[in-house]
Amino acid sequence: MATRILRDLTGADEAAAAIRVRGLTRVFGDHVVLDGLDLTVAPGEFVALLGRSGSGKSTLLRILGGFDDEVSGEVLAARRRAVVFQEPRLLPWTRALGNVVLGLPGADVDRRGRAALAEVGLAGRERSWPVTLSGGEAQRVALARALVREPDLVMLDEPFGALDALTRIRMHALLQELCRRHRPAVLFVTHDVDEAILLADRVLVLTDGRLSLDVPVGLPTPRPRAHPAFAALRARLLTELGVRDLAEAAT
Amino acid sequence: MATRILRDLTGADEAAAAIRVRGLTRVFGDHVVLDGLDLTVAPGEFVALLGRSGSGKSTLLRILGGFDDEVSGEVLAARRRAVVFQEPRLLPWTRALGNVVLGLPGADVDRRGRAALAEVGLAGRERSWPVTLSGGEAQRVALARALVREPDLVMLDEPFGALDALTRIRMHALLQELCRRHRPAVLFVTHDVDEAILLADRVLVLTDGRLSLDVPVGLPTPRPRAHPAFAALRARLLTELGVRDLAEAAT
Amino acid sequence: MAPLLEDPTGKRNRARRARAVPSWARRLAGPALLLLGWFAVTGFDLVSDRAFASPGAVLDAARELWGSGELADNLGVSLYRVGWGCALGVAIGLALAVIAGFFRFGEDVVDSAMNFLRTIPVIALLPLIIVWIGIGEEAKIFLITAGVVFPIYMNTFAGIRSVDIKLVEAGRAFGLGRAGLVRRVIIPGALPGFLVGLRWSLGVAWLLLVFAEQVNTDSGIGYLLNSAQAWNRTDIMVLCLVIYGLLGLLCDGFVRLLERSLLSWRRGFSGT
Amino acid sequence: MAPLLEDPTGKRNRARRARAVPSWARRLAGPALLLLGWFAVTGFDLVSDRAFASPGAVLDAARELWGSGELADNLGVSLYRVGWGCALGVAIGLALAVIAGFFRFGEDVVDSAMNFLRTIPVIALLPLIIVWIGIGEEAKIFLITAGVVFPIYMNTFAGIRSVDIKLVEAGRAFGLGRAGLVRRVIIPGALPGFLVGLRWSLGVAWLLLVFAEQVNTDSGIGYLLNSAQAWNRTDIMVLCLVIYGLLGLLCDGFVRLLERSLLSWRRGFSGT
Amino acid sequence: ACGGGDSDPAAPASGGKAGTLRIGDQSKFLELPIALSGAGRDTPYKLNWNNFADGPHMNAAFSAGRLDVGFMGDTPVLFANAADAGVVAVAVAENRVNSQTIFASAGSGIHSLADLKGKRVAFTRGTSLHGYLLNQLDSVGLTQDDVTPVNVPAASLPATFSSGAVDAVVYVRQFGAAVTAQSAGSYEVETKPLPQYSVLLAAKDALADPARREAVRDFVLRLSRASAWPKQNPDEWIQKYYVETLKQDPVAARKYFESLPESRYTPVTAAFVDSQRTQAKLLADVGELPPSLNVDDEVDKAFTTELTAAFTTASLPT
Ligand SMILES: Nc1ncnc2c1ncn2[C@@H]1O[C@H](COP(=O)(O)OP(=O)(O)OP(=O)(O)O)[C@@H](O)[C@H]1O
Ligand SMILES: Nc1ncnc2c1ncn2[C@@H]1O[C@H](COP(=O)(O)OP(=O)(O)OP(=O)(O)O)[C@@H](O)[C@H]1O
Ligand SMILES: [Mg+2]
Ligand SMILES: [Mg+2]
Repeated sequence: MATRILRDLTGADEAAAAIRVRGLTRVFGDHVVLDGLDLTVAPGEFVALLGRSGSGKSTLLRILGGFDDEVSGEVLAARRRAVVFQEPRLLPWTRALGNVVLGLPGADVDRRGRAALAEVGLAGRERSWPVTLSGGEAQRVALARALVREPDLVMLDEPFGALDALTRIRMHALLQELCRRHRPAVLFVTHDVDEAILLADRVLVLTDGRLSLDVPVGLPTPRPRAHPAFAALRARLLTELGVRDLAEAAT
Repeated sequence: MATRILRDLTGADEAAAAIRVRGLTRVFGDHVVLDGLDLTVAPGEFVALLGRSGSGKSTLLRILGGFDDEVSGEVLAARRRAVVFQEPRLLPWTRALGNVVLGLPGADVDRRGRAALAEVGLAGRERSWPVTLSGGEAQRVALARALVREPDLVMLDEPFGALDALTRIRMHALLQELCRRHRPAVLFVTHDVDEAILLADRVLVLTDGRLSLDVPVGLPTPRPRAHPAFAALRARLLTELGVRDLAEAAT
Repeated sequence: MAPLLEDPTGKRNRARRARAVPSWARRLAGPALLLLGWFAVTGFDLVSDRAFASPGAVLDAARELWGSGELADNLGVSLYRVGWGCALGVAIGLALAVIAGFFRFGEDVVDSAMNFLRTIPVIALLPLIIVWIGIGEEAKIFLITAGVVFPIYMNTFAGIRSVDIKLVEAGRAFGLGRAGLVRRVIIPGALPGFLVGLRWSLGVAWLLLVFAEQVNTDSGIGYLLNSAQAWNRTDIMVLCLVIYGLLGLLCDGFVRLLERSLLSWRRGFSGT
Repeated sequence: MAPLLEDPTGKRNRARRARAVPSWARRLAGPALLLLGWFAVTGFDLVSDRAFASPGAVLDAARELWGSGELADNLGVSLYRVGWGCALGVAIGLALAVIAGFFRFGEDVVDSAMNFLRTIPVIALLPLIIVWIGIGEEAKIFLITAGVVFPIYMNTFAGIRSVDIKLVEAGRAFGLGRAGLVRRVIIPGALPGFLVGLRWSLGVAWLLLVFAEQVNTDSGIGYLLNSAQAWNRTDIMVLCLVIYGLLGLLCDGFVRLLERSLLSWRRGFSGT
Repeated sequence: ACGGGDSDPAAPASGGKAGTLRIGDQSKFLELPIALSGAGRDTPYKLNWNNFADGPHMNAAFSAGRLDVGFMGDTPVLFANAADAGVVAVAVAENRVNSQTIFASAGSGIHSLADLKGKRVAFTRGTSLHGYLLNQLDSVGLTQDDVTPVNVPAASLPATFSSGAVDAVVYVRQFGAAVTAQSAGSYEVETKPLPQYSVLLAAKDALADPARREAVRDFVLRLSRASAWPKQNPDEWIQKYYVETLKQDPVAARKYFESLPESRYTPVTAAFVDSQRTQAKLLADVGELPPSLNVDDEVDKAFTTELTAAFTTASLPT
């Protein structure tokens, strides 16, 4: 991973980046959610974002997506970007396939949409209305909607929260496959520390409106959970997240 | 836990129960989601329900909650029951506190509502509109709404899916505390196998419309994750859920 | 410690079974009740035949007018006017609603102007309409169009404003342009509102005939009603009212059909 | 490999700054445009002064009638009638909508009856109203009430039908009874629809004055409009139209205020 | 002094209260002279004025038993009779100058009534304008079928005329300026003066009740006295009626008023019944009235006799 080199560069000159944020502040009423946050994500880099519930992860993604403009600070993000929101946000009046190919130009859109649905395990559900999908199915349609595109930056807000263990493993593989193919930068919000370590090049922790931790993962892929560096990183992240009783949470 | 004894009884005569389901079948179009399912939950019993995405867990809970009547089979559930849906389902036109105390009778409703919000870590957010809550905050309001009641049966559909590790641990404690106090029967849907083992007296796995696995946990509380029986049960459950590569998923 | 059990699916199951009567038949209950009231009011002489004709008299009038072909002719003529008026009015109202709903500047200009114009009695503008449009079919169609535009506009605009901003964001997030956003998100989201407007305006169109058909015509259901009133032929008058009511039911049925196909994605509250 | 960057917050930030003019001022754009059109039409003699008065003539008429106190009197009288008519109509329409929206049997009976009655021209029933209610204030208020009931009913009913079934389920799941469900879920959920109906019916109420004030009155804004037509005073007539328009704007402003306080929980699409 | 017709809670649903006379009026045409002349002072019953926009609306109120007496033009009276509104004519005032007239457009080539043949003529069906047109056509041997009738609501007649859609328009003479001003070169066609009447109607059930019958009789006498007042006090009348009530221009109003001869209420005359018969036939021929309409039903002979005697006693012209 070229993470470290890239980060060194960005400090000095205008190196290529998919996200570049300086001093980003967002206030709701008198509640300062983001407080002068700095963040640079290099093209092709996979960054996981951890943080307590209500710490401002979704707020950051909304700003980067262009859905919140009452901010101060400097914000730059790749023009071609896709977002998977925390809720599936499927258009209820459009069937599953229509939701996947929403806004896609081109001729073989239908075929690509079907393929994406099949990849998330929903072949045959193309014509289902969103209301008839289960929680995890809706989440997977939303995922397919992001994966069928080829953006420079993908932002995912807890995209696997409603998935069972097996489906989750499959989705991990899918996401990694996508990254291998198109090399987009990825900003990945999750609550699962293991998942963050498994997938990301770099893990961030958002606390009190700033990134309180920003560590490269630096493990070989595939990453065995049993690897001592894995356990050490997990412990460090959990501590940062406030989970002190490691015996309880970290096996 | 008196689980085993109660289950023996229910086979024979009309022992006390919080849920009693016989031959429950639910069909959507030509998709048989529940296929002659049998389930008995004793009063005060804590049952975790696992299952693949789309296996019918939410469907079962909807039926038990009384929101789906196009079923065949015999269904009985405690009259006094509360449900935490998979989505928070907060009334958008009612502030957080109003949502928590929704439908509660009595004089000190306000105080109890505030206390419940404080317990889920949302003291001071009583007057927030649901749209201004983060994903995890909304989920916690929904949880508080269930915990503030004293039903005979609580059904929770992935209630902690959007919570970070620390908040999740706190909510576990909260739920266990509630169970100690009022001893409701609990039917708990989750995708986190560890969570199921940690909390439940009995774990069910729903596959192809039936309970393919129904095991008592039988571990002492508190339950150390390092306990060999814990790991064994986890492995068994993961296998049942189709995760074969244990090395990858189960540490 | 033993909780009270119940069958959670039971109550509603029973209710559903009791509702074996098809929906269209159940919907006749309302009109049937009205008919009963009408029989009672005229039968028990609560009102003189001069003021309100009895069902029998109205049936005779219907037979008379149907036999002579007048009724069918008048209905046909009116249908033509209503058809054109509605088609134009719906198109204009929808376009204005999209402009006002989608663009902020559109709202500034269009919405306040529409709210200003909305309360102006269009019939008071009849002299102006005649000066500009004349006294031909166009004037009648214009009058209906003008009446139809407003309910369509108001309801569709409110519908657009009620589209969940989260879905609009989702649309934007996946690269929908303005046109795409309107077509894929705004219009479908405003559809329930639009359909209320449509239902309302189909009714208004027939009502406006009463005024439109005062101008230079000797046919149409509105004309028939006006002449019957002048003559005090309460039988024909009440016949017209009944026809109006039935047209209302028909339009309602039409919009219900539309709803069933266009809003099939929706899971709204449908009563207990 | 270097992706093109942009400031995602930029575009809209700029748009927001450009919109520094307060909303009520921007909303004057529409009426201002209409005024301009009026000046043009009468100024360039596109229509004779006899058919449509010029702004100057109307201002004179306004001064004349305001000076004699007639305008204020007429407005006061009409306001009284509209006030009562709306209050009653809104209450009845709302009650009917809740009955039809909440109970299946209510829908069967009420909704079809309302759809039947809705298209019946209420003015054609004037003779009946006179027989039953007389020619006093009650008759005028009744006429307005009858006109207000329907838009309130239609929009509220549709609003109830659009309440997300998931929220109704949530209400039930937490022990809301029927009354609680209506009060806490159904009514708030139907509120956006109700407000559209309210906006519409406030307009309709003023329109109906034109008919209500044909019988036994020598005051009211509808009476003034009718008489101005009879007297061939186009300046007074156009003055009435302008007053109607302004009343429309006022009612709209009132409903906007209501919306702002009652729908503050809502995040709807609000234009680009 | 008026409005709130039935707001008196003691009034029964129909039949009225013995102590109150419920009068239907249009633009205060009865109320003003009675009030201004003082003829309404010291009545042994209360006067309850009810203002209506037009004859048909007053008809509806008569049908419903909400009025005792009321005033309208002679054409609506026929419609009231056809509608069986339960009224009879008790007094009439002959207007020797017709209140309607006919205008022709510049290029229409209409110079006399006979030239109307084959032309497009705008009027409002079922109103006095219609009756007037039929009478005028009849006077030169034409019927409605000889012209192309264009039916338009009264308020839209000037606009219809100026839009060029018609060659001629029948309109209220008083407001003729509205027509000629909008259409350059238009002019008034020379018409035949016709007998025309303002009619005071009384509800049959009011006459059937002795107390109210007495009140009606008394009221007609007062009305007859009051109807002479405008011509005797032109300045005050023009100001109060034309300027303040009808919002007309004082100069034009004076010119119009001065063109009118005096018109006084008398008991129903034979000439009135004759003119009604003629008009009824004309309207029935074009399908506006049922052919079976009997104009004699319009009059209560006994009351007319009674009233004539009272007029003689009061030395009022009959
Ligand atoms: N529109 C708003 N008005 C007021 N407060 C808001 C608004 N939107 C978000 N907040 C608050 O900002 C904080 C951050 O919210 P955000 O959604 O970014 O949290 P999050 O990190 O995504 O949390 P979670 O993991 O629970 O989804 C929360 O406390 C939330 O209540
Ligand atoms: N109204 C419906 N019409 C058709 N199919 C439906 C409907 N509701 C649910 N289903 C289907 O039934 C199956 C079970 O759905 P359910 O929501 O119970 O799954 P689940 O076990 O809760 O899954 P998840 O873990 O993803 O929430 C799914 O395949 C779903 O698509
Ligand atoms: Mg979030
Ligand atoms: Mg589910």
